[in-house]
Amino acid sequence: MLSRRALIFLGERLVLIAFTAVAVSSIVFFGVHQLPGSAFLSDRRIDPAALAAIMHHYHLDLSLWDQYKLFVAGIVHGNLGESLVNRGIPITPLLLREASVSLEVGATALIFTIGLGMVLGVIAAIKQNTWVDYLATATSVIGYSMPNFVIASVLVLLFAVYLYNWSGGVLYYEVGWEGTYGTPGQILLPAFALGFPYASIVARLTRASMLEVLRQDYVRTAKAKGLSDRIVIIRHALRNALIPVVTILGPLTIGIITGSVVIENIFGIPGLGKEFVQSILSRDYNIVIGVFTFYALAIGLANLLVDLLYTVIDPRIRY
Amino acid sequence: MATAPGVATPEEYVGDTLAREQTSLWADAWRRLKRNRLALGSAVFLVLLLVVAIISVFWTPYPIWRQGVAPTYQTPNSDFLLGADQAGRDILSRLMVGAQVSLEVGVGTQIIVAVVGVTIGLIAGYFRGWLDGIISTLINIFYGIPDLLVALILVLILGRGLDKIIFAIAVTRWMDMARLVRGQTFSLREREFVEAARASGTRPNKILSRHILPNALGPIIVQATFGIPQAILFEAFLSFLGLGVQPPTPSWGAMAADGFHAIRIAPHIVLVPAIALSLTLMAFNFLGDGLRDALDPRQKR
Amino acid sequence: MKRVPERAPLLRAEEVVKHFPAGLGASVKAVERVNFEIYPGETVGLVGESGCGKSTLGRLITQLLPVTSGNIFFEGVDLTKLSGEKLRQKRRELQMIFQDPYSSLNPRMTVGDIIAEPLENFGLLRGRAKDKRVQELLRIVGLNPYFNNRYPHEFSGGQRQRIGIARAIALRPKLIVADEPISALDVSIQAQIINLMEDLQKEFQLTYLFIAHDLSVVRHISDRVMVMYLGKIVEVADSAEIYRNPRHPYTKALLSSIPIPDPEIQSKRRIVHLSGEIPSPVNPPSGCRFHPRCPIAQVPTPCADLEPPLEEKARGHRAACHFSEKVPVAV
Amino acid sequence: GGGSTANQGTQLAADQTLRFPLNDDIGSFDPAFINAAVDAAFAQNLYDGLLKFDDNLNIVPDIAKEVPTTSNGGISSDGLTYTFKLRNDVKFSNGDKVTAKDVIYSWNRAAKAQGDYASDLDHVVGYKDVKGKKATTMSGLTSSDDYTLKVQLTEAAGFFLTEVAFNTAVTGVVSEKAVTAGGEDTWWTKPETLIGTGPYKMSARTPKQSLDFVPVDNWWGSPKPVLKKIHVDIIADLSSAIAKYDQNGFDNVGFGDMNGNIPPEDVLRIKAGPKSSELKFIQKTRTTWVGFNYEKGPFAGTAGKDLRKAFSLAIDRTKLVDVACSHGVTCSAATGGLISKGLRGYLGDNADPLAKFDAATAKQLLQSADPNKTKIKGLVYQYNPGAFNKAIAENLQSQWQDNLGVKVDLAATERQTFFQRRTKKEYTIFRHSWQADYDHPQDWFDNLFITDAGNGGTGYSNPQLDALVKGADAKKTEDALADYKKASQMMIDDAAYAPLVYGVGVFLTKPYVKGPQPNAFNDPYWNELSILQH
Amino acid sequence: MTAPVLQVKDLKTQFFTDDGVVKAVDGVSFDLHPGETLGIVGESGCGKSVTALSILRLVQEPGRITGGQILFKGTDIVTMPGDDVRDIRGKDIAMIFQDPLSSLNPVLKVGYQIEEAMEAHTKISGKVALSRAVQLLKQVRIPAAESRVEDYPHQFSGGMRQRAMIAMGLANKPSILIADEPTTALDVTVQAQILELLRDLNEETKTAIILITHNMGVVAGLCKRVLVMYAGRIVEQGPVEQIFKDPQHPYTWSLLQSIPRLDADRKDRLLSIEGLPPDLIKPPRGCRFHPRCQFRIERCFHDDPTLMDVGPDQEAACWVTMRRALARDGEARA
Ligand SMILES: Nc1ncnc2c1ncn2[C@@H]1O[C@H](COP(=O)(O)OP(=O)(O)OP(=O)(O)O)[C@@H](O)[C@H]1O
Ligand SMILES: Nc1ncnc2c1ncn2[C@@H]1O[C@H](COP(=O)(O)OP(=O)(O)OP(=O)(O)O)[C@@H](O)[C@H]1O
Ligand SMILES: [Mg+2]
Ligand SMILES: [Mg+2]
Repeated sequence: MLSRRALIFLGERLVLIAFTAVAVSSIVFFGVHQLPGSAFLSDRRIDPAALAAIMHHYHLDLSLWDQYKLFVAGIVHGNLGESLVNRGIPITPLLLREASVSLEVGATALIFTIGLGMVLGVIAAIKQNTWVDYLATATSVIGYSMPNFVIASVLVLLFAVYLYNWSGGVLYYEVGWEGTYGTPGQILLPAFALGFPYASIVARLTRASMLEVLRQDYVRTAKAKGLSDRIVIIRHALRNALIPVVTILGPLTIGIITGSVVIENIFGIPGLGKEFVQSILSRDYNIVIGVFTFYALAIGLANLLVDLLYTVIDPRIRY
Repeated sequence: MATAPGVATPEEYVGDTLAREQTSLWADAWRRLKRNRLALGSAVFLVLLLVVAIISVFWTPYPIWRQGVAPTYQTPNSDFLLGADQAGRDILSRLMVGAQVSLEVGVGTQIIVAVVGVTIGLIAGYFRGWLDGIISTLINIFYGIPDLLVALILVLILGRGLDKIIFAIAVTRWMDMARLVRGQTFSLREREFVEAARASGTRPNKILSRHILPNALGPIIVQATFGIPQAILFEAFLSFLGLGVQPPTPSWGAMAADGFHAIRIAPHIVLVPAIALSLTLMAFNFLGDGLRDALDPRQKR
Repeated sequence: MKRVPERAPLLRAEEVVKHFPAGLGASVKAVERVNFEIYPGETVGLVGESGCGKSTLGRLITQLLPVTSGNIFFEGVDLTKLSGEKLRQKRRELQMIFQDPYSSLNPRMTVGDIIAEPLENFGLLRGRAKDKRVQELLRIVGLNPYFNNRYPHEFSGGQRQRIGIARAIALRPKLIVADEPISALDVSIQAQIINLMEDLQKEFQLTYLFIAHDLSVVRHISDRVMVMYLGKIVEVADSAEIYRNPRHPYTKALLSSIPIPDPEIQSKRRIVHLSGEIPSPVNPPSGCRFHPRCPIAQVPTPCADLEPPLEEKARGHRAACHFSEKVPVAV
Repeated sequence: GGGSTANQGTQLAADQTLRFPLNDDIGSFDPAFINAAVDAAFAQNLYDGLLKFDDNLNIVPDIAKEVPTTSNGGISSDGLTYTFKLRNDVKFSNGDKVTAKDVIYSWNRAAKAQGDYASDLDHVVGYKDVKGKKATTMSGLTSSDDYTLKVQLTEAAGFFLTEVAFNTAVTGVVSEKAVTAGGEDTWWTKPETLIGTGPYKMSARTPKQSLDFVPVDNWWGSPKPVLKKIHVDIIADLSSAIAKYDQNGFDNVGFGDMNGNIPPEDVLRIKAGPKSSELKFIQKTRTTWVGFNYEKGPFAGTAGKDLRKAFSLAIDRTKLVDVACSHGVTCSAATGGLISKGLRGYLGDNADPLAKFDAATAKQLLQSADPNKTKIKGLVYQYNPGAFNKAIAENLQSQWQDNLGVKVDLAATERQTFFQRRTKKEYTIFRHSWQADYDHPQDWFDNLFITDAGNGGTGYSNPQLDALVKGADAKKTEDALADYKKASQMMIDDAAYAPLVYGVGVFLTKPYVKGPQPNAFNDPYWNELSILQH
Repeated sequence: MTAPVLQVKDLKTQFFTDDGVVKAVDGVSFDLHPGETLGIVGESGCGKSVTALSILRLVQEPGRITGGQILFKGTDIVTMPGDDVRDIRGKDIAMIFQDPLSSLNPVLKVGYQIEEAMEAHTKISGKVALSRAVQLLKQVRIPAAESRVEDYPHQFSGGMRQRAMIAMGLANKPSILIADEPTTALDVTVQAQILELLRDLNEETKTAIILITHNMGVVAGLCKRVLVMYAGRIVEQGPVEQIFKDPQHPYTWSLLQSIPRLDADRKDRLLSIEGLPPDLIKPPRGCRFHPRCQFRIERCFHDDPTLMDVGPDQEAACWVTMRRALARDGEARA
């Protein structure tokens, strides 16, 4: 099905994504080394010789430029080095696992975001200026006006505490994660907290885009053909309304990534977001750089996906 | 020939009958905005918030730093309208000063963003070519990284303080404005009135300042209005992660974060700043919506 | 009817080419090796189908776009060699009227400021003198002079077009390029603008390049008509002559397609059918660019591989066709 | 020790799994590198040394047959030679027998590795050469046979046995075979090569997510392990972990050095609720105080003494613990000197005059030392973030303003930066704290108070104190205590610090967990715990 | 004469905007007979499109039909239930619009959009629908129709898109085809082809056509009868020959005089209609054209004329009429 041209396009894009990931991680590499403090400081005695030995072990005694060369050499082999704080842990498998966890939650959030957002948006657009519209619009403004930590804490309060007390411990949301991937039930709440603000943004965008499309001439044409309203909306309006919505998938991914930093901490999810905060606070440079590399990859892939989706939705776009 | 009142007649000049009554576009926008109750209500709320923030510079019911003015975790009562926090400080006082912080962050960031974004956007959009190439690449790179996390690293590098937070947020938020202005400039540049100005020998700086900027101002204002809640949200996020302004200066995010663990025994400590934050963000968003509808009559219904 | 004066041309275009990049190394060949002159005081009409390069040519002449190659001499000075301040100074003599009366006026400026801008750019008048001049210009184009502090959106399309004209004549230019100045206007308003332009021409000895896709309007206002097809000028002639005696099959087809508001005539007319659609300017056909649609073309030779030169077929009548004598006469 | 509540019955539960959370992964299980209490909490179940502390912090034999004393001939009369007799039934978890050679290997390896605690061995003859890379083995370590180990010291050290007993770092015995097989740096990360002599071994590890331990079959020591599995989840936010505990997802919160991290709000909540009996408060060996820059600034040297004192007297520690420690539950006012309550060297309750609250005197002292308040203008109290540190900082600020009329700004600087800057003595007034490694005053004085102590950060220097401590260090512990107390008194006289609080550890334990309570230093050994039916 | 297939009686359509009520169509009446070609001309904004949209009840918010009747084969579309209107749309009355690019859905294949028009009204298999679509495309003279059904609108040229729109309109063999400025966006050469196509289709299928345009020439070429609209009203109507030869309303007359003609000799000056088209929120009192009329008399200022017979089958709404006005001018000149 893929034409040669499409394959070339895909290849080029993948190379570009890899390049961006290296570029971003390079910037972060030099950035984090500017951070004051180091991973090896604590309120314990700091023997200069011992410190030097550790620094040497992690090549931190080399010039930044030499370290960078080592880093790039490692990264092309997919090796992101070793944790500075939790000694002996190779970073790549660690982050791969954590990325898969974040992806699990993030993807659930994304599905949820897009699903709920579109439904709300479409309903609001169709029922424009009715109470349904106002309700949906109000929900969405509230949604993106609430910081996700607020949403998350309220959810925890409701489902882990009040529900537990109310049902006498029968029904409740189990805080903390079982194993690597959690149970579907455990994913749902964080995914909701993560996705809700963005679902609101999607809803608002869908509504606007839907209203715009409903004004278009071809919708009028479809009506003039005698098609029913349902078919006009589903077949003619929705798909066109989707085009601008797809655009924000890129920013959405970034939003969900940053959101996960808070959400994963609150819900105790062993993903990249939690890792990011911990590692940056403990100056675990290698992990910080690694996390950013993963993020750059994720964002690049999301943008690629958006572009591919475009071609599916909009036949005018060809690469 | 008698002319009936209210009836148009041809006169000496074709231009005697105007197509519309005299209004400047701004007055027109204001008229539309006034009809939007939600936006107007939000504007009133924000003005009140500003007043509260200004008052808080000079007076608060209790000093924001003083602990033990009330029992710890005091729930709201007549002496402490919004209760007291985990250190027995008056939440209302802290909330007032928090408004100040939020507004400073929101507006301060947007001022930097506007100056930087507009300049860059105008340059890229008007001169195009390699300059635009570089700027666009830069914008795309910034779009490819998680902004908040970069802001977080920046705050860590720069150290705490309101100014540094404002700077860090601005550094990661200028692209929206730059991209908007670039796009506006791009399309305005193609508009015939700009061509007409060029054709009549107008110099580039004047084209930018007289023709392009004033026409892009509407979207710029809207963008800035939407940028403010974003910046406030960023600050709340940083504060929540413990990287906000220095205590005891309260920011709403920090207040929520401090009280976070108390949510099960004294939810008001989290909920009060969270609600204040949400309301403010909501007001800015509603106002932004209103401004956009008012400044872009195409969306008018 | 005005005769073409035997004087030095005001403007001469020599081998003017404009290509726009179209990605992947391709380019839109919008204007391809075009030659023509415009003499002082005349009105030259430029017609052709949408996308044939009329506007591009107009913008090249006013130097709003740089040429890809070729020269444009204005009063003997090669505009394509000028840049910066020198070019800016030349703009005093070269003005433009635009198609869209809505987008050609800055909505954030008052009408007075819009008209005064060209004057300010060259530091010609200041203060009250400037205001007086602006009011005078408004009066000249038939608008109430006291509306100078109104905003464009308060005016109707026709009125706005008058404002555009006032701006164009503010500097007393020698040549005005009018790019479809009436096609966006209501039918009932079009005549107003045409009449105004004719009046102004007489009063200020203006020279017009009048771009339109409506041959009947062009014929009405122009002394000479140039017909463009896919980036090339295919025929140039006196406006009465071109109607009476078209020497290019494209011109002929164009003429026959224009509906005449008379049911009796219209029902008897025979339309010259052009097969197919206008080809893409990215890959124009070889030889004569018109040959794939031409009813009299001889393919492959000469039409498909030999580009016909634009040559004199009769006195003052040039056409680019291998078989111009075969083009049927009259409508 | 002994089980806390046995009303649930005394039958053992079928599922002998102990589950508790950590808020971050462990740093290392390599005794040569272990430097954190959390790591030690696990290592004590994985490794043994020659000696160990029992539940009441007494030094008892572990691999050694007995604790060496002068009377049993284990310690030479000059205090320079220690002889340890080893048990001959000790086995590694892979079944290999443990001999004196393994001990020597482990100690030498630790000295060579130069981890944070390597200096515990610095009195052993030859240590300096190993440290200076001139030798790879310490000449002071010898074995006459497989079960006798002789240690030569360079000078007498009364705290040496304490250091030996502190076996989770440095002196823990590791298997050379396993280290070689698993790699010097990585052997301990994999269950196959993490070989020790302790009752438990690691069965699974997912970095930064979970740790699992199972008992060693036919373990040589006693009591024999009952718990069949220890499962540890890493949950960054302890509040979430406590919620999970409430939902019976954990049996304990507090083990693994988490006892200082439990949010006071949760403590208050549980304390007021029906499960208050599940809360245990254990006095911990952590002291927090305000440090002053002794080298420059308004508090420097003898000239700054009054000012230092003023700042200390202006603190009402009852109020402090009220706000910062959930009404004094999670910490207590430090009124007996810097060496924490419960440790040797503690001066006794209310024995520290610096801990008095006396706003009037404080104001007076300030008035005489700095009448125009010019010296203390723009004072910034530095601390590293964290709920506890922040609460203390904000309270100090409030109190200094109210009681002293001095406006002190606060500056939180991230942990890593904070230590760096503090060590460079960049701060004027700052948070300082110390958690004892082992129960000996030497740990405090040598690390913190003598001139140029590695972790002082203040620049405090008192030659008399230095001399006194040096002498005391060489003495036997019982004999040295008086000297250390005298040294403490010197610091009080110098008003070298403003004492704040002693840490209290908070443990949440389900009633069905049977076994001894944690002590000031350690969690109970896992092999002493069991799960009752519930 | 056969019974009219469509009768519009005193149609009023208004837009309730923030600025006021736009009386876009204000009392329009006309009949359409089977197979007839009716032209509606008038300048921009005079209510042509709204009239057309009203017939199919496609006027969008904030617009509403506020009065009158639209009788299709005797039943009133204005009061019909929504589902019945939907049955009529595209089946009995089809409509094509000005901009063929924006009127076709960019994300659906052209063929599919034509099939859809059929499937909305008849139950047919996809295969049959497809072959019908190909056939229709052939009927509107699209070359290689078999392969072009698979194309998307953007792959068509402007003229082909409009042909596709016409094919879609013809899909259910409607009795009326409303074409709202079908050629305005096209080049003259293409316009000529489309007009010819419409003429042929009218002869072949006997579909009645309402052609809306502002180009007098276009009407002249295609229509038998013409309505001239001004400011929401019909100001003149009659057979095409009659109106063009002998227009009675000054507006019609001026319009014809103000456009340059290819066939006539070049004049020095065109006749121009001064002033602006009126604002439909507050139209002038009296005759709506009087502010711009050069023949107005006192009565025009306050009396609103209705359509009156001014010739055989010709009606005009004017107190003066050109016959009298020109005579008067002749007198004055003499
Ligand atoms: N800035 C540009 N970049 C790329 N292509 C352009 C640009 N401007 C014009 N073109 C292309 O050049 C060709 C000629 O365009 P031009 O606008 O000159 O046509 P025109 O004859 O004025 O058409 P119209 O009657 O529609 O105004 C077209 O194919 C157009 O797409
Ligand atoms: N959605 C709308 N809201 C408000 N007014 C409208 C709307 N649609 C049309 N109108 C008004 O109705 C009047 C008639 O419009 P209509 O579209 O019928 O004109 P037209 O004769 O078709 O003009 P054109 O030649 O420009 O297509 C205009 O004055 C217009 O302003
Ligand atoms: Mg053009
Ligand atoms: Mg219309």
